[in-house]
Amino acid sequence: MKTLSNEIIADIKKDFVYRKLKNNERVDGRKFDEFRSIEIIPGIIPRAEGSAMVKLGDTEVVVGIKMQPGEPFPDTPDKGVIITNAELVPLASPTFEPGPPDENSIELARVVDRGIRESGAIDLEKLCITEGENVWIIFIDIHALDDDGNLLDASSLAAIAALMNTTIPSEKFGYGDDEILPVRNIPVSVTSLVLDEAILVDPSSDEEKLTPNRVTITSDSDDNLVSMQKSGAFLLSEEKLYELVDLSVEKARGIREMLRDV
Amino acid sequence: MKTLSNEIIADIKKDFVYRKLKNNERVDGRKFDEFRSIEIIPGIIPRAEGSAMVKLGDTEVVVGIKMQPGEPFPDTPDKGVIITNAELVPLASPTFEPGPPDENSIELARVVDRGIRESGAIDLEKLCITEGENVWIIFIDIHALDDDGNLLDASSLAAIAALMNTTIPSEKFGYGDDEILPVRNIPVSVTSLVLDEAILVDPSSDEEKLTPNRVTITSDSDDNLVSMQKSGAFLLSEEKLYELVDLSVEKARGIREMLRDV
Amino acid sequence: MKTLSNEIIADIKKDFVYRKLKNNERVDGRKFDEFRSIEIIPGIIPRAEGSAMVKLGDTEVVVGIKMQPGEPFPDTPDKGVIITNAELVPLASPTFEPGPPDENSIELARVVDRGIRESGAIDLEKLCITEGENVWIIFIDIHALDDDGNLLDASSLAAIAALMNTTIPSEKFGYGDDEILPVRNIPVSVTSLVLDEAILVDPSSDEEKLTPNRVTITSDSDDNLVSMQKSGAFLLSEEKLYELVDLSVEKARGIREMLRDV
Amino acid sequence: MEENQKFIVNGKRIDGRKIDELRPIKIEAGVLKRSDGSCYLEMGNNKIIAAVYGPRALHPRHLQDPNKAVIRYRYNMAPFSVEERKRPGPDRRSVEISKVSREAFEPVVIKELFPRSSIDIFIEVLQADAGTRVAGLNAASVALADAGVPMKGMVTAVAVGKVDDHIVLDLFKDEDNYGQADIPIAMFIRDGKIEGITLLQMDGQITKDELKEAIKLAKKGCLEIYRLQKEALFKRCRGEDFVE
Amino acid sequence: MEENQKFIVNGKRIDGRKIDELRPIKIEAGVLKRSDGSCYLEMGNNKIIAAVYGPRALHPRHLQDPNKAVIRYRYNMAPFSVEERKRPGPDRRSVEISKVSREAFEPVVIKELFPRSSIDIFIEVLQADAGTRVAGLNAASVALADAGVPMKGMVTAVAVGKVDDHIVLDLFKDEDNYGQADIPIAMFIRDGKIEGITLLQMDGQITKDELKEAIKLAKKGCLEIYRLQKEALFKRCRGEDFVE
Amino acid sequence: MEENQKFIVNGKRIDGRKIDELRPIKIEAGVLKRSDGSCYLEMGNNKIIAAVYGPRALHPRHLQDPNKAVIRYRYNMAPFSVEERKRPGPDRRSVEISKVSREAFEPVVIKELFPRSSIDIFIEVLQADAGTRVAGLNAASVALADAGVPMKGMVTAVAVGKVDDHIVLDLFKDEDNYGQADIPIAMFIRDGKIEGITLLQMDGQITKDELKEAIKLAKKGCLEIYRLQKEALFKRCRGEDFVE
Repeated sequence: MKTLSNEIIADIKKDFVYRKLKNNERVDGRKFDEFRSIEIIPGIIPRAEGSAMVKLGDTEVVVGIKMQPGEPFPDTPDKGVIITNAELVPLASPTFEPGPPDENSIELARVVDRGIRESGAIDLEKLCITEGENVWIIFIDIHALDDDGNLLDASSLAAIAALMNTTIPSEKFGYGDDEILPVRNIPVSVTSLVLDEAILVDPSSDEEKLTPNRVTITSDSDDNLVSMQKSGAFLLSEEKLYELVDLSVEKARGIREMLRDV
Repeated sequence: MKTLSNEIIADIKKDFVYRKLKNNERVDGRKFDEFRSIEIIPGIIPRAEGSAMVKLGDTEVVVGIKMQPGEPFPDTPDKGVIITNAELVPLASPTFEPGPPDENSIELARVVDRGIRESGAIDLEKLCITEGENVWIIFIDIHALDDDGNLLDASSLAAIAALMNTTIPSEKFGYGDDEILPVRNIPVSVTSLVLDEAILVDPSSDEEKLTPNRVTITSDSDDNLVSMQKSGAFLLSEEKLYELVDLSVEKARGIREMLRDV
Repeated sequence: MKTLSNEIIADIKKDFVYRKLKNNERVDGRKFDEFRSIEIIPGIIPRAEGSAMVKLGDTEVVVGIKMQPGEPFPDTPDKGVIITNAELVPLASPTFEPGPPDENSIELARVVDRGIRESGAIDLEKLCITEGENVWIIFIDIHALDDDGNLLDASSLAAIAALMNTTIPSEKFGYGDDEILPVRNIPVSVTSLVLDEAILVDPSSDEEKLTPNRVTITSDSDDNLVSMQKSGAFLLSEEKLYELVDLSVEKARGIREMLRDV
Repeated sequence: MEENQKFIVNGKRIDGRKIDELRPIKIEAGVLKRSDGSCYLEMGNNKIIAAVYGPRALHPRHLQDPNKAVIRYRYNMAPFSVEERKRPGPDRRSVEISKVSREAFEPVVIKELFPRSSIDIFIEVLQADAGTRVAGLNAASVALADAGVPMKGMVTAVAVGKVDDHIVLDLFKDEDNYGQADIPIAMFIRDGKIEGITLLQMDGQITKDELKEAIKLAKKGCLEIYRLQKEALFKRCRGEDFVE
Repeated sequence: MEENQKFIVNGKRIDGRKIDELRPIKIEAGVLKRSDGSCYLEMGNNKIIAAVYGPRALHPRHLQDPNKAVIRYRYNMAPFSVEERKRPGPDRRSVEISKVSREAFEPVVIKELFPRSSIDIFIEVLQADAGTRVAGLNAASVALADAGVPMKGMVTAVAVGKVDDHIVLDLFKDEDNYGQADIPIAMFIRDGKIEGITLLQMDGQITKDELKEAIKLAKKGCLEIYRLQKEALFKRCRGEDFVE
Repeated sequence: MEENQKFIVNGKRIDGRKIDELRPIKIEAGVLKRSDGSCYLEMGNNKIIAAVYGPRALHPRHLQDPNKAVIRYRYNMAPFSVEERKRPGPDRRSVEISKVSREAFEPVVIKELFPRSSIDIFIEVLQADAGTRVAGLNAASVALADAGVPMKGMVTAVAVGKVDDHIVLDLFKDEDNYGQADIPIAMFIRDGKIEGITLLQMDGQITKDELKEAIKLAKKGCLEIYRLQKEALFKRCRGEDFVE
């Protein structure tokens, strides 16, 4: 039975993490504005239309892209459809439960989706097959494998990496030759924990145990903000927000370079 | 914490209501066969195809009508379709729970539906667009806002008022000009609580707390009975039934006049 | 209140059944390799396309067959579709709960389905109406009425008996004259309880209470094995498996004769 | 079946019955082994099985009533019981039927004897031919008696309706589908005497006078069915075997 | 509405408003009888009802927090509130909105006073016209005050956005659908002073400078709405009747 | 792939393997941080991750067994793991696989040491290529050992089947789809010795003699896989890093 002792250990650890922060140290030695090591492995699921695994420290996420023809939405008859879904399967964390997506996985999927959608990364008009009848549907499925914190950035990174790696399976459905899915913008999300006066970029699960308060800011290749999400029960000051914006845009630039180099 | 005291207050109130009734008085001063004040506000949701709010004393219900083309049922290929749905959202009463419709909201929706359907209020054959392929589907959505008793009559009243106020959105779907939805009969339901020997028309929530036993009788513009529903765990005598029929038909006439004057 | 005493009685009974077995006796006097009396009543639901009731001792199952045109699977555009579903309705046993199928009813339906499918009992290519567009869908609905043990064999028996009794309702759907559904093979499943060293064919519910460990082997008209399923938490030796195979094939032959004579 | 076809010609209905005649009824008690009480019932082409479990301890506890038994009623149609295959599981119609059927038994079963327990009534419609809810009630009544559940009397039910402007007893499918009104009624009968209405629904178009006529017919029908229910229970007591 | 239509001509928006002008707002507190607090709110063509139940005992027990009240927030759209009928029940969008809205009230409600209890906030959107989540927050705030739930201040919310390269206040439907960015913001206001941002979302494309401009506009808008919230509560205290 | 294509030509299979040859297998233990034990496994083009949590306290309490641990097994396919996108969540197939897989471990795990607790085994199929359930069992076995869950031995599994009238080892996708029989088998292996069959399913058409041949092949295959499982665990003990 590991549970009782686990709880005590968890409390001690939480305390330890907190006291370190008060001394301006992160428990894993990082600077407050430092990401963990990032590894991007594209094409990890060769049989999907596109895929990528991202490791953010010990956090691991796989995103697979499937594409199939289907009906457009009635109000956008000439545009393809993106459907983003996240499964926080219980394999990835002791706190995840089997069952339909809860509010956390829904929020995660929707924030990832907005980054991709609003940056115009995918030109949805290019995904129209027959206007009003048949368009390409892109399924972006986020599959968490190991949640050591900041699943959101790992997921949005894996999503855009997977899209950059996607082939439209035209042949399979009789629409001519397969083509590379064109990606015209690279949105990158940066999530920071907000704890008292501190801002902790790319929080680890140890840090997330201290507080659920965080802000995600996604910016695009031109440093535009394309999506923001305050999450958690706290008051955010205007100054802190602008600080987060500057930090997020700058961090995103670096990550975007990594993506381009993959 | 309001709950404990609330329970005691509830018990005292129940007792009070009951003792009053034994003295042939209703707690709000009404006669046994008297409805509360009725207010019908048509067109409250201008963007719906039809709508009405009904206030029955403090009970408030909104019904919205949406129409869209769809497939007919295989056994009635030349007829439109009516789908009636009730959401007893937890906003409306401390006893309503979020979640899929329970047996009470299903019963409510089905009794309202039967009144409209069996009275022939809507000529379903007029709602056929292409036989066997395409007909108008009328969604009657009942949305309870405040349940101070007798949601059923408030709902059926709001439903027929909303239908009398409905425009077929032909233009939006490319079927020519918009038209008024013809309503050729006005069904009115009358619900009475049956408590010992007493019959209480249009029960308030205070009265409903005494017993769930009630009978709903819906009659049409020609005083025909078009729907009846005994609800609750009690034995109903034949004599009581006929008494209820007479009462319900008479009360319905008055309410029907109100509807015509709206 | 029957429950407490029931539990004690159940324990005593279980003990009794077990001690009998140790003496090489089954509680109902059967030999270890003996089925209970089998009664097959075809056509019990005349309005279904096919049907049969099977009584295996006190176990009772009804299977009804419905057929309707529908879309083929994309990877088998020229083949009909079989959908097998089991409802272990709470009427049939004090241990069944209302609600969506649990793992036991899913396993039951899938094992029955595999027997029929793998034996080639139904020539799915004959059920093609228009390739890629329209094929016959056969719904095999297993409805348990009384679970006195070995629902699986009763269900698979009722399923094949119902199919042997099925008429394709072509006329109803405008595809010419009704025809008999051709059945070209008769799969028969034989389920045995494995308890210590003993093999108990066709276990009763009293016997099933001793252990969930069982093996189902389905063989076809040519004595081929077409489906096997080990179910329960136990180690099966190779020798025991071959013993079960021989026994199952032999028992199946006898039951197949009964089916042919119905 | 055409909508404007005549349903009643020379006082006879399409299926040959008179206006006040029941369809053939077959009732057998005690047909299932696992349940505490059961009944198989045919009413025309309806084929119904009812089973009763209980009184038995009710779990989880928060569902219990400390003062009396909780009655639960589940009306269910087999997927193959109707013309077009029905998806398994409860739909809105069966939820409503289960509710009013449960309520029909509430005032009849002596629940006070069994606090904290449940009495579970399960109805399976194997083949449907109009009037399944009343057939279910009749079967449930016999199954409850077979289970030894103490009741103040029997619940007996029948549908009456209006076709071709006539009030008729016990509608069959075509009359139900194309008729002018359908009125399922359940009566509480004690010692052969009707004591009150315990279930009443109606849809269609009738006048008050027609309703009176309908209820008169229903009472006649219920008393006939009541005799058959008693007979089935009597047979069961005598230990006669269930013969298909 | 065409995508390349001009939204702003001569400093005026399609609906005649100036860039920094709110839609007409109507707020009424205490409109429902059964709930402990309630509010009806119109903001442009949005029609919203909010109700608050509690603090009340929370069941089942395992959901309780022994140290403070649990806030629950349910944002729901009526099926007829939108152009194409919405299927009843929560969808992914309303789950997310409910989450961030609940979080917006967490730091404002004094939960510590009510251990083991819940404060339930229900929002029903009767007609939707962009900005329903912020309209819901405004209504919820008034309903909480009407219910007497102790708060450190008010939550007041508005959406700002970008259309035709202009930052504008309080988008209506067409601006939301075809505009360049949408930023719902909720402020915590105490004694007429903005103390911080309690909800912030954004989608679209803006620069940091535009964000600053947007937040400036949002603050202006929130202070105006705050006045109307106070007014509605003041009327309610004076016992003025609810007039439709 | 055509149905009447030859699967075996000159003793070689389409993918170049011999009849009794396994696909390339890669096993790595301890690949995840959060779980108590884990394993990444490739078997042909199957890509599988297994994680084990526990023994840990089981909630809610009514699920506990006072005498031993409860094993729970969840086999799940990622939506992108198959040709046509799979809807997330359990379908009937994965429910059945989870059941028989759980049962395969029941007699092997020493559950009596951990009353009232659960041992949760999670399998995620990231890419599927026939034989996912046996690949999952192999990965689960390693993950259990990695978690330090006491077992009487290892569970090792392989599918055997019939194609072109030959009994072959370890079917890949085309052989599975168009072959004549598929037999997933799991063996309980202790100290390198096969002690019994712990999972057995079959569909297709085979004779008893073919079954014997199949089981012989399965034993051969399982012993090979067993060696690789041990090796992976050995590497893990030596503390070698996980190298992708």
